[in-house]
Amino acid sequence: TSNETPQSTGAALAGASGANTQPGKQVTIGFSAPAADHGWMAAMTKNARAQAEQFSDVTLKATEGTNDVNQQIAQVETLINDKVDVLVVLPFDGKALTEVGRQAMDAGIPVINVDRIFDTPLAYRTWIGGDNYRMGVNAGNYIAEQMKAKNIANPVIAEVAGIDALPLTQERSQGFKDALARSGFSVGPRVSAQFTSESGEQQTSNLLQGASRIDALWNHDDDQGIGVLAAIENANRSEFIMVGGAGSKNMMDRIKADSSVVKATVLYSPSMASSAIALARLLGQAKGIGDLAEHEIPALITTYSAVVTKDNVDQYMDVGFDS
Amino acid sequence: MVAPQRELTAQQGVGKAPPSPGERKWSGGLSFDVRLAGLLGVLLVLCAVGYATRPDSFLTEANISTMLRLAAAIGVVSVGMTFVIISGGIDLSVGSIVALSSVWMTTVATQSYGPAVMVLCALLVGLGCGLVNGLLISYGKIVPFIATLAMYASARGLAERLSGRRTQVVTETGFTTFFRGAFLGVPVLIWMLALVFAIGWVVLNRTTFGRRTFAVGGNAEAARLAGINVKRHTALVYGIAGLCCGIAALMVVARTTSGASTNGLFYELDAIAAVVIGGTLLSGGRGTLIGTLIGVLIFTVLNSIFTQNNLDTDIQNIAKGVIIIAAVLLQGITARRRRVLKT
Amino acid sequence: MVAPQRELTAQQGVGKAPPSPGERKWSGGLSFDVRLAGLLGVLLVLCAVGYATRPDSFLTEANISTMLRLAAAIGVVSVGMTFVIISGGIDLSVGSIVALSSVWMTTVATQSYGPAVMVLCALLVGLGCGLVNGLLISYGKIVPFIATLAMYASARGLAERLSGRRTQVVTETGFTTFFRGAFLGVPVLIWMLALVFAIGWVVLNRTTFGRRTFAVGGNAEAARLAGINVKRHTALVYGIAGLCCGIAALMVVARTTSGASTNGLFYELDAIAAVVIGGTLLSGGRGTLIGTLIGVLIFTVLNSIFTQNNLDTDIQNIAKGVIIIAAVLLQGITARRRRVLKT
Amino acid sequence: MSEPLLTMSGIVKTFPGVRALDGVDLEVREGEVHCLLGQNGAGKSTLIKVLAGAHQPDAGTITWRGAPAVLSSPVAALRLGVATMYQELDLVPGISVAENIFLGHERARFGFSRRGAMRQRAVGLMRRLGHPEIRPDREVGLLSAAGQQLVSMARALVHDARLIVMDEPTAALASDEVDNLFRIVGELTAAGVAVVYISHRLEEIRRIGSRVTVLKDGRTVASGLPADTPTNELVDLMSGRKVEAVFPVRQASTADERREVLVVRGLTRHGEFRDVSFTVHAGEIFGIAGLVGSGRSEVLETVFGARKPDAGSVTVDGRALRPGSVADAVRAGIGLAPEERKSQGLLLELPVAHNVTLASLPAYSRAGFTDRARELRDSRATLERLDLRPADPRRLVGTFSGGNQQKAVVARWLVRGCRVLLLDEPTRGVDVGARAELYRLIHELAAEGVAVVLVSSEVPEVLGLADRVLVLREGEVAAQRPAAELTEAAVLDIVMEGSAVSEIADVTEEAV
Ligand SMILES: Nc1ncnc2c1ncn2[C@@H]1O[C@H](COP(=O)(O)OP(=O)(O)OP(=O)(O)O)[C@@H](O)[C@H]1O
Ligand SMILES: Nc1ncnc2c1ncn2[C@@H]1O[C@H](COP(=O)(O)OP(=O)(O)OP(=O)(O)O)[C@@H](O)[C@H]1O
Ligand SMILES: [Mg+2]
Ligand SMILES: [Mg+2]
Repeated sequence: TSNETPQSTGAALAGASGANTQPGKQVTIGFSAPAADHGWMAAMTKNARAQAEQFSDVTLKATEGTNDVNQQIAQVETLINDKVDVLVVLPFDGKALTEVGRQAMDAGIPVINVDRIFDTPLAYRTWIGGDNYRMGVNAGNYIAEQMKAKNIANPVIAEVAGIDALPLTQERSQGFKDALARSGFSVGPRVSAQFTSESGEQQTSNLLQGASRIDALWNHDDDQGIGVLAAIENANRSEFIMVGGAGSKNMMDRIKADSSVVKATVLYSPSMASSAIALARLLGQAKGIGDLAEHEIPALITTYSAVVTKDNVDQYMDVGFDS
Repeated sequence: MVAPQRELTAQQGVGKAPPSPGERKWSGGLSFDVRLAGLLGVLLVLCAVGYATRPDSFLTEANISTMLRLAAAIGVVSVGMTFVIISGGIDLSVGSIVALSSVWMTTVATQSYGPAVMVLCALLVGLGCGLVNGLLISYGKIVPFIATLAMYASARGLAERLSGRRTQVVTETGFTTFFRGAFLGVPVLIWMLALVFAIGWVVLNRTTFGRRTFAVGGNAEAARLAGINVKRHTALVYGIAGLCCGIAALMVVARTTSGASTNGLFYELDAIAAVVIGGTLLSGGRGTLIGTLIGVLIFTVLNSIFTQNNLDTDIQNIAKGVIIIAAVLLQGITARRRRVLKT
Repeated sequence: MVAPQRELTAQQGVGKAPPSPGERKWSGGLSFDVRLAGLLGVLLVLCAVGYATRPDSFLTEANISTMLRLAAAIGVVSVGMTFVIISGGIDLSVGSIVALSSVWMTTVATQSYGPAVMVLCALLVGLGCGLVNGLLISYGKIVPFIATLAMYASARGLAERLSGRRTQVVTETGFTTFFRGAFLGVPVLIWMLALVFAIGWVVLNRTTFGRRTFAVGGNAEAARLAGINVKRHTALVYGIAGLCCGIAALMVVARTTSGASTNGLFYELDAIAAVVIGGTLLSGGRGTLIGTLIGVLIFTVLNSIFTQNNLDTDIQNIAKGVIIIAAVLLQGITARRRRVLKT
Repeated sequence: MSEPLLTMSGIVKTFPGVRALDGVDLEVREGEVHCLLGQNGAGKSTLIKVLAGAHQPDAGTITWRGAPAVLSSPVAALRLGVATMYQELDLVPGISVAENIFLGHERARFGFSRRGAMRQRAVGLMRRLGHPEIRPDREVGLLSAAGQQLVSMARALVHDARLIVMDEPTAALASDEVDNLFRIVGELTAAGVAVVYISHRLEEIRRIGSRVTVLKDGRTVASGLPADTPTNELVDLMSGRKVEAVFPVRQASTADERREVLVVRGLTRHGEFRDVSFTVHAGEIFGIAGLVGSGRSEVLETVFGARKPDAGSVTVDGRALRPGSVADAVRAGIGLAPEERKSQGLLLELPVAHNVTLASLPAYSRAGFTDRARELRDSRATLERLDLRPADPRRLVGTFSGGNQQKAVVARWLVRGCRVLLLDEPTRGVDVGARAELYRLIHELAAEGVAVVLVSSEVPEVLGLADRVLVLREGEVAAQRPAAELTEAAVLDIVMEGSAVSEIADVTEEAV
């Protein structure tokens, strides 16, 4: 699908192409996601709503975001009770919501599983999401390249992770570690923040105090990145390069301006929520994706974690989200 | 000479003459109290609003069952919390204990022994953590807030360590089949909730143990001089709270078919809020389990209304605050009106 | 006669005999108290541990300045919280008020008026929210826990609505330059922290308002009978707490160069923990600001040690719990030892 | 006679379910000590709270110096010139003596406390009250009951009031302190200040009273009586029944009086009492007398295991108790009715029935379940026996009048049935009629073979009830004799010997 986006909404939207542009049968889509407690997650919810607005034939039922799996299960159950046509579920914890996903599928409601994957394909019709491991790998590879280019033999590479208790953080960190290891490097000081700018500032301040010299720093999330950058400025440090994560508009602007330590960010775009709604509409109307030869919508769609640098930033500006 | 009776209910009288709430008689038993009636009124109003906005789906059997199953875990935790608060304490660690129990019972090793051991494991872990809280508070003489704050951090840390921060799926189908099943058409979880409440009510209102809990919370020194072993009693009360967390962990695991260190987030706040809305004094010595149950249901119904009416999260938060205040004020007004009518 | 002194410190005596005269010492004013000394001891031990593990970086000027700047916001919030808790209340909404103030002061509209208006805006929003809390509690007669819980939900909801959940970056460089700058070599944030503490101390210990706060918390009925306007006083105390949140919002915005609805998460818990560790009674009527300051520093130093030694989050959590318990027990032991030496 | 200073007429005040005042009239003149008499629960404290502006009356008029007055708040009353010492001390424990005295009308400049000025004034007041050893910076929560009573007094004096109300000020005081209080009252009345004085001790009323008003069930039954009205007549007015003898004649005990039940040997707690030894036999009433602060309560609490002794032993029926263990003491059959009814005795938020059975829960339960019917029945019977009003066991104890609360504390130990019963000031604040009933009950218990230890600040009470008396002075046993060999004057001599000034408030700081 192409990315023709009306910028006014501030959201990255998916267009419909070919016969799919025609309004079809009315589709009610149920949407459930974790609490929109940081920019990326907020952008997911916002994108989903904005995308639904685009279609005259879609009614969106979005529930309150919650980080309590128990509560999210109840919300999905409520949507099932409501007999929505298609469910779009971004679970707080994929494994924990597997059963309710399966319940929906059993009740004949196709489920589009976004990002955090369910435990079994029986619980979803289609999964669309990013690849956290590869995100880490791409960040690691980029940093390794830069280090080699600068001829730094034993670089100190720092990491500011997201919420440590989430599987996605562990996957990102693992990918990062593995990619660095391939070049013979390892992760030095590491802290974990809470995806908020305040925690980013706090953890990074401490990290910088503990490490008098670093050569590179990967920050998992551009939301907390604002705080991470503030901490770096507070400490008057600039001897290293920083790579961001997820791809916020703010970070892309900085990469473009090239006036700070941020040199790149690894995408994990919330545009996947827009795509999920578009897919849900097609599922509800029993249509396929126009440009594909398949009659059916694929079962798994993985978005790609591109590395955005000064050279290609213009190309990605539209998927940058407001952090 | 009076220990200032600062708070009487969720509505209090700052600097008022010792308030004279309704008939100041004991209403721990079945007898219905004006305040509880007000609280029930709030719940009914909320249900009416739910029905008015979504007549097609709100009061359906399916939705009621969903709401009650959602209320089950936090409801059970709130039972334990009611005991703790009546005894004059507070427990910030309930959410973390739920997480730890859920993780421990779903480790591969535990699951290999079958469902009975899983259940036992959750209960023992919960009870154990609760007793550690209790011992630190009673024999270690650490104020409840601090002791349970420490448990709040440690238990969740331990849960993360045990699970390696992975979500552990239940592979033991016997467990899931039973706890996700139904009995006489009513889901097992709802039976459990009802049972825990019933047992809690009997223990609190009909046994020596319950009577002593009120005494310890009302005036620990008087209780001690009346020959009650206040320390042991305090330790046991926290043990009960821990046990309730273990039961709640069973419920969470049954619902999510998995154990994770992120389970039970914010349970402490939700449970304390339900207990306090239900009319139990944070300063101890006074409270009812029926109030707590209604408090839990009020929050559950509120959530369901929000979900069903598709409200934005930010609006929901604002509305939640306003509704809490309105509910408490409403209770106060009905209580006052009733009092006037009576005299 | 006088309300039973059930809790004395973070260490309490459940069902202990009323302490004999020698043990009943407590000092509110400047005079140095055994307990505070114990607390200071804990802080020093932590610093020693930090130095032992990271001799190169821990006690450097840069790290101390970093720690103090990190302590600034939560420290200022804790000053307000100390007033509230001494007056016999509790404030769960501080974190949300910080979030709302930080968002409001960084909206495009506000920033367009320049730094002075931004500062004024943060202070007014904080004060306003605090006064709303205070009015609900004193005149609405809603218990503090519930009233501030409602504000906790509403203020954060409003912050989300105002900001559209975006992190609003400060474009007004005058603001950032000033608040991120230094004066006489000491960062402005640290000056602010010191100033707020100093003013708080004077107000609490040297003015009629401060001394009445102890009276309201120690025995509200006695205060009323003595002719104190307990309701107005209570409302003002929450206003102070709100104002402190506004000041903290300034600090957070200065540090992160942005306002966001996610600011101030968990401040309520951190602030209450610092106040209680610092020896202020949750039941009101007793407490010191110096204890609170040490409490805040203990948590800050603990965090710094953890990050500088690159500990895993799960280990950090476990250790945090254990250290809290150890610290409180240690205080208790030193206090007891000192007492024995004295008699 | 001059125009009355204060006239209250037709005052009505209702609480939910209780008509506490039902048309009370009171007239007070300048410079007189006007005594209020009435049974427990008659409405005395409620009336003075109306006078202090703490309660708003439902009906009635108040006239102050001939002009109608509205006492809408405590401040209004203070402004008018009415200062009040409440029955339940209304002090703030966490702040200093000086701050308590000036609470609500602090000396300040631009909001900053003038601590020096307040401290100075407080020193002057405490000196005037005869207790310069109570320092103004001392925290009030650390003072003894008597010390706190003095602070309350100072607080009433600081206002330069025209009328000072004292609600049972002597309940927590021993005889020497009572003398001190009366000296102050004398000074006040000489200066034209009127005093409204409430007490259940009729002999005090004879000593200082000018006129007497008697309340019964919320109504004035007699007013303006002379203070020397015969006791019978007053008691008659108060209770509507005759109380023949205050101390009943002992019945011959059926128990073996020679059997030693409680043996205390060399009991010591540093700083409180030293080397206290005594023996109590079955069926014996053993009295302990002494000044406030002589350590009587501490001895009882230590015997009961509520405090851990530094040395010495306690034996019950030949079995040594584990030191510092209440559980062991209770198991051995000891019961303690503590001194402070509110902080040590009662659960104010619970019904009387629950309070009464608190110490005997195991006896009222089967397999852990409480037998509520029997509990209610037994406690109602006990309430009626002690004339506790209203005799409704389901009412919350916190809503009862002071004296009735005291009866509830004692009732707890009556239903329990002990081998050894320790009573610490059991009659504090209890009216004359109920007092006689309590004495009869104590005798009955003794007759059943219970060993009773009685602490009381009223020497006649100890002498009238006890078989043997131990006198404590500054924590040491000063004498131990059969009661028959002692008189009130003899006891006071022993008590006062060597201690010209009693140390009420503060032993650690400079005593004068
Ligand atoms: N706050 C209250 N709520 C309900 N009832 C009350 C309250 N205060 C007093 N009463 C009732 O009013 C009546 C009068 O009580 P009051 O305290 O005036 O008696 P009193 O004459 O002072 O007795 P005592 O000699 O025992 O102190 C009692 O029956 C008491 O139970
Ligand atoms: N709150 C207190 N602060 C300081 N010293 C105290 C306090 N209470 C009691 N004491 C001291 O402890 C000892 C015993 O006091 P206590 O008043 O308990 O004796 P008592 O004979 O039982 O008198 P009462 O009849 O008033 O109970 C005395 O030396 C007294 O000065
Ligand atoms: Mg009275
Ligand atoms: Mg005594």
